[in-house]
Amino acid sequence: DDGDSDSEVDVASNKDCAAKTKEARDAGDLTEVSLQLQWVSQAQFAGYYAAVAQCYYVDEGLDVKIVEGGVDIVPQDVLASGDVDYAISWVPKVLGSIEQGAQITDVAQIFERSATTQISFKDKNITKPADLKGKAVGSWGFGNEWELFAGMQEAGVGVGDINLVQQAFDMNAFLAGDIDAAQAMTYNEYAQVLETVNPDTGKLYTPDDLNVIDWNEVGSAMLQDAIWAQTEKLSDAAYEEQTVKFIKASIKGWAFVRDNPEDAAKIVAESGSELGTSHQLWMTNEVNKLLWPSTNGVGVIDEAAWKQTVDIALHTKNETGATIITKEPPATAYTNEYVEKALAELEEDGVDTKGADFEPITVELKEGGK
Amino acid sequence: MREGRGLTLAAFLSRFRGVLLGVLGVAAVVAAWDLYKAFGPEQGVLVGDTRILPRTTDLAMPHSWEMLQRFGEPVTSLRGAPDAFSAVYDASMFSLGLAARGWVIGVVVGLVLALAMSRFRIVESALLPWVVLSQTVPLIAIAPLVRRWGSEIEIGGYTWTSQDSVAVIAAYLAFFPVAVGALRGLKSPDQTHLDLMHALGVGWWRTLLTLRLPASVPFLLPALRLAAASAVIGAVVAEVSIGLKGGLGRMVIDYAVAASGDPAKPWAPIFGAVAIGLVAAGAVGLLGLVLRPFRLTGAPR
Amino acid sequence: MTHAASDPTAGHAAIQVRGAHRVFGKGRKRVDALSAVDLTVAAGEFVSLIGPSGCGKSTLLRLVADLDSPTSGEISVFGKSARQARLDHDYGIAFQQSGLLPWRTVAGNVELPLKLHGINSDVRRERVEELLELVGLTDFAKSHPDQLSGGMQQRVAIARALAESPRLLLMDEPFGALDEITRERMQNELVRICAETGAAVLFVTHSIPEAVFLSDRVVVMSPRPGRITGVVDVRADGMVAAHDRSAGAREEEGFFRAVGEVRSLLHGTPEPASAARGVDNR
Amino acid sequence: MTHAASDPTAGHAAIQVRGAHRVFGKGRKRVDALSAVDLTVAAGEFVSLIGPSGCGKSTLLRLVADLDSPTSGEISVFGKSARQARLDHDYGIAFQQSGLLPWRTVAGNVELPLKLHGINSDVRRERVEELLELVGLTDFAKSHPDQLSGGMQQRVAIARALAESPRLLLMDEPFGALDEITRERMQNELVRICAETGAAVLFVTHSIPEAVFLSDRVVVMSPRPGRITGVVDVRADGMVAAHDRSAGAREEEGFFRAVGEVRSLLHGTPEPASAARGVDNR
Amino acid sequence: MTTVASAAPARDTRARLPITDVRWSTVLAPLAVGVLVLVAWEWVVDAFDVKPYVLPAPSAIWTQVTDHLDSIVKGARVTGRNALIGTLAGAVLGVAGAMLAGSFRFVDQMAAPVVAALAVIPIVALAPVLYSMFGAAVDTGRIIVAGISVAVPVYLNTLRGLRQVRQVHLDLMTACAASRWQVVRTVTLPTATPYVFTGLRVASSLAVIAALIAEYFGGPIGGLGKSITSSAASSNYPLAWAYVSGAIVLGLLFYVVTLLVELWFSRHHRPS
Ligand SMILES: Nc1ncnc2c1ncn2[C@@H]1O[C@H](COP(=O)(O)OP(=O)(O)OP(=O)(O)O)[C@@H](O)[C@H]1O
Ligand SMILES: Nc1ncnc2c1ncn2[C@@H]1O[C@H](COP(=O)(O)OP(=O)(O)OP(=O)(O)O)[C@@H](O)[C@H]1O
Ligand SMILES: Cc1ncc(C[n+]2csc(CCO)c2C)c(N)n1
Ligand SMILES: [Mg+2]
Ligand SMILES: [Mg+2]
Repeated sequence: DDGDSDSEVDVASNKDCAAKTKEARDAGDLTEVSLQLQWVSQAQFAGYYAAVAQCYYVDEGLDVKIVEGGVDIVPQDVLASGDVDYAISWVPKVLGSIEQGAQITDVAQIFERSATTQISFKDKNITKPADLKGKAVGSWGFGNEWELFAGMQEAGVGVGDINLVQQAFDMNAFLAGDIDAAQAMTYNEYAQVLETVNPDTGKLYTPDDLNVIDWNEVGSAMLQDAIWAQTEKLSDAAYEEQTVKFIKASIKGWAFVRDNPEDAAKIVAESGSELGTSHQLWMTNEVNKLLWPSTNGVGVIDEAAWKQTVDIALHTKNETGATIITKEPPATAYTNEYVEKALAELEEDGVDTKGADFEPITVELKEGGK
Repeated sequence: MREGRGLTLAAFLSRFRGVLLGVLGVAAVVAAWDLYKAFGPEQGVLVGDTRILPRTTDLAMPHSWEMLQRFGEPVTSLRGAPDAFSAVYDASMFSLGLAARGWVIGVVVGLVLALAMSRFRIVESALLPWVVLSQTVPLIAIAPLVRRWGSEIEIGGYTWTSQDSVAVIAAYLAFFPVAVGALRGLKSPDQTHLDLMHALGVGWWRTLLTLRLPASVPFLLPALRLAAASAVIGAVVAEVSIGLKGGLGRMVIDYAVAASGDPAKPWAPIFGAVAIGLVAAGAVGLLGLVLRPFRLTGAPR
Repeated sequence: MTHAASDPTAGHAAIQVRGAHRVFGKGRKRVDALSAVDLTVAAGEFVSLIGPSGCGKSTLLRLVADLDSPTSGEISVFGKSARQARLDHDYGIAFQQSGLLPWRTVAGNVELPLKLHGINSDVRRERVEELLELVGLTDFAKSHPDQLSGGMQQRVAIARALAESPRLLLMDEPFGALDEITRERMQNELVRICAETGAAVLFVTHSIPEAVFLSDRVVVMSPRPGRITGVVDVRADGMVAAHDRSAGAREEEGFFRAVGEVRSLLHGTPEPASAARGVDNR
Repeated sequence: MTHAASDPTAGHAAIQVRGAHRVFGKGRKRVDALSAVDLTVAAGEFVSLIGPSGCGKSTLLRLVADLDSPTSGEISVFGKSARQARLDHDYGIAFQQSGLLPWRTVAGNVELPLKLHGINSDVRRERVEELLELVGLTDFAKSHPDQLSGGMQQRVAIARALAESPRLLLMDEPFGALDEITRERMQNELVRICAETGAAVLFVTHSIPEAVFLSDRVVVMSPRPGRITGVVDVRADGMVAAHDRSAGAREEEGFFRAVGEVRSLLHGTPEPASAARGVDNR
Repeated sequence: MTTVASAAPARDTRARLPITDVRWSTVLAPLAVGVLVLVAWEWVVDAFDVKPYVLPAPSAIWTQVTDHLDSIVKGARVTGRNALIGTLAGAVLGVAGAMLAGSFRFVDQMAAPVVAALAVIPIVALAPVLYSMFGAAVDTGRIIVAGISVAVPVYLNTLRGLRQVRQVHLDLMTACAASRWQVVRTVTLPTATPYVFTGLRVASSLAVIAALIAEYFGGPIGGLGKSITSSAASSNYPLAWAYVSGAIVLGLLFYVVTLLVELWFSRHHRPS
């Protein structure tokens, strides 16, 4: 491990690919491409890691370097400033940046569904947004809070009506009862709770102990992980072509994750993720549920969903009374042009890009995610 | 000076009294921790609504031996995963390396500033307030900026890496005590000594080398030690901030995810940070041994 | 070790101060540290400056050493400007606080002037040996200053002042920090050393017996403005030239006569009214 | 302001030291700071201790003040143990560094002993006024020590030592840090104050003229081990009792005779060979 | 055991304020530098069309400051309250601990490694576990973090101050047969006070930073730290820097207030 967040994915599990990559690199056949993640390495980004490990990028002539994120890293700004070629970020977070002058475009909406939920213990009786009133409600901030606020606003609960608490990386505040309803990604924090021993029973918590408010069901879900590209460079044919190739290989990676969740989890772990094995697999499986089955093919931006996201971004107020954006985003904010090309090519190659008969696996979480 | 055998233990005790008491002090803290955990109320001690003593649940306060034990266990259940001790050790060394780079940069910058300020009064009045002000800027706010600006830099074949950013951020904390301490040190020589140099017709540079630098050592050493501790803190904060892989900062983020199921785990990087902080400060302390003659006061016997 | 013979500037007085004024501050804070001071020190002569605190003794000495410049008036050292004399290393200087560098050994302190002036190390070693012999500290060459007593430190400082065999020594209360018994011993030493080197000395002190015992002439000063109020020629009181005195000189009649003279010159100036109520004029 | 008349312990000597030993350290580091010291100071008597550095002057004074205890031997103050005398506030003490508390005003420093002993504030104020009058610092009551000259600081320290009208004053080189001219003035003051209060004084000094000028008797000590080598009765040399002297006493013949006697007692003890080469024995 | 004493009158040996003689240049020079830097900064951003996510222009930041002054002040109040309570608690703890360590050598030696460890713990590592221990929905964790960052320098400085007590003063107290408590009140504490303040001065702006960084890791919403991250997360860098300037001003405020308290205190004890 060279200890650098600009680290390359070092995949030992696939010897063939490692050799192939080296060969192609030495021959000078590859174009260097960098991808900025939104957070540190974990199965949330399994598709991209798999695409590297399975040589899908190399097959497209791309030498992809995955750059991890951090607490203070704003992927869309790293992209807008030209430090990387593509970035993964949530649409609501980027809409604000676009209004601030970042010229970037959503070229593939990888996650179709939102993974953000608000969870609470059964005894708190919080089953719908209206129940949050007067409660200690956790949120991470950093742009992760808008679905919560939108859901509450819909139900007539203002930000001032709750005791809003900044949530840490861990779920201890929730478990200790400091927070009544905590924000939880289905693929991460929800699992963290289920990996913890319930002191009352001596066994792990189960889904039966929890009430979950799912923003997809409430109707305030917003679009999450998408691949973003630099708007200006999209007028450059080479970059356009490269974008198609990048999307194509990425989706192929995600298809691999769908079909081989165990292997995918292992690939991510080998990329340096410190998460426990069962936790990693859980995350892989949950992330799969966000993509598959896909309505229009993975990556296609659904206009209704986009509109819902923009609407919420325009009208939801946070604790200071601000909204994400004050005016409609420019037309360049998203395009299906490249993803459709990529899907067509994948179709030709016989890759299933809809996963209509996708069935999630069952993952047993171990204590501490081990 | 012949001593009976019976005396050796007493002599040993008196010589290592400081060390023994130090160990005892740490033991007392550990004992207090476990005793409180054993007998303190589950929800801690509250005065009104304010909790003044912590909760004693396993989640809030793992047993001290669990934290220790945790070091012997593998980090993940992945085959070939290193035990937590070696993981923390590696991360600590990585962070220590970055802190050392930051320290060196900070020391150089601090010294240059101090030299300029001690040479020209106007530079001192113009810069010193800003040097003080610089330390009121929250580190986390500048970390992403440093990374962003750094990525614009490309000198020759060298491209800026995130490691460089971390080192620079560590230097941002480290330069301050050095600048202030060295300034005081450089201005510390007695008028008598300065008069002597003048009477000998010696210029500024020779005076600097013969008098001011040696005279600044007693001020510089504590400053360098403080800078070492600051550099470690800066490096860890910066790692958290920009998510740099390999060090303790990143380990804080990674292990936090396991905090609920494995409450002892997040303590590992804390111990690592304390250890390298002490190592860094101690290493600079060794420098003090080398420079011992310069710490003499010259007061007559 | 006397140099006058081979010196082109021989014949000049060691120090010549003419109409020197030195004013510090301005407006209400103006202090006339020195006013219309005239003073000549002949080559090889030992002259002491004495007077209450603040009368400008140090200021005068610093003007001669070119550590400060006069507001008006002229100062020449061996016929050159004070600045030129400083750059030519024409004088050696010793201060009240011995001013040794604590991190250098005794030898290192003594050789400092030589080293700074680029004398090569063999010559330096030899000279340092000679000097330490002179001040009786050969055995302490490798000690650090804080291992020495105050008196020994002062001897090191004197050795350092003598390092370049200057024909003029400037000393600002070099024994001020010593107890009286050590001090008397140091005075005896200084007489011996001056006799051996034949240097002229300008010596600042607060002590009447010290001034009288050491000097050919004692210059008495008074403050506000700092000026010379009188000069006592100790030789005229029947004592031998300063270089030739022995410890016993302190018991001679001429000594007591000169002490009395200096004391009355010092206290004779009518004191301000407040002094009677006990406000001393430091 | 003398108290002897109304005092039950009157008739006792102020200080009686019998066979006092004080040893510091052990093994190779053992120092015999005091060895077999006998000394009696009568009530109202002024006795000076003089001797080279390290001869045990301060140690002896500290034993009397009960700031330290003898290894063997007996010390009584006004017939009581030193400890009892301290607890009874039987003495006042003044140190070389005046030892004023810099954060208290002059008045605050002077009243400190009274305050510590719970004297009420009206009485305190009156007494402080009296004392400041005595030392001539009435106008400086509200000043802080760092605004005073060294001489004035020492006067404050003396006033503090006198605060409880002790019949015994212990003074450890109180004028050591002053220049000679200020020092002579302070000596004159001290003579006057002692005459007014009639207290006995044990006075440590390095200065021969000071000891002679101030004292009824001068006790000469020598080091390693610290012991008394002689006592000079100044009155026997033809001077009046210490309390009755004037500044002019310094010009009297008896003064010079006593100075000579003390000097020869001090230097007369054969010095170690090294001293001739200039190693002073501090 | 030397008789060599400086001829200077008994100087107040206590640590001095960092205010030497105030001249025009000491006020004007830093202001000139500040103005120069601001102007150059504005010019660079303008001339090279620097994007706000690289470097926002001072004018843009200023606009945000004026637009969001309410919210900045509100945030500063929250963060400042935590820092203030932490500072006070830390100072009391530091002084009390130092007095204990000053009176009993074994306490000092036992505490040494613990204090050294506390001095090098990064807040980022400590904050999360403190939230677990003391609760994440309250400010306690933040206050403790601020308290620790104050207590350590105050402890170390006070201890140093206590060691400056001069032997003469102790001798004087013995000679006056003063009680233990009288010694503490008349000599020990006054000697150490300026050192306490030196420690406080160093620590005061640290407390603000500590309280602010702790906000990154949880706790009630409303402080400056949280506002900085929210604005930065939505790429509103001028606003983020407006909050950062709020934090800087708050840190300076703490510094200046401790300085003034120190001045007042030394005045109170020593009218010049
Ligand atoms: N650098 C200076 N700035 C302002 N005033 C000064 C300076 N140096 C000396 N003075 C003033 O000049 C006067 C003479 O000072 P000087 O040091 O020559 O006296 P001195 O005779 O050496 O006294 P002492 O015996 O105390 O050393 C004093 O009033 C002093 O305050
Ligand atoms: N606390 C102590 N521990 C060890 N040795 C001591 C101590 N106090 C005094 N001594 C030693 O005892 C001897 C006498 O010391 P003392 O201070 O009484 O001398 P003094 O005559 O007062 O000297 P000075 O004139 O320098 O004040 C010295 O050799 C000194 O080193
Ligand atoms: C400061 C900070 N705290 C917590 C999270 C947690 N979090 C929220 S969403 C998500 C999945 C990745 O986007 C994760 C890990 C964060 N991102 N930033
Ligand atoms: Mg002078
Ligand atoms: Mg003594």
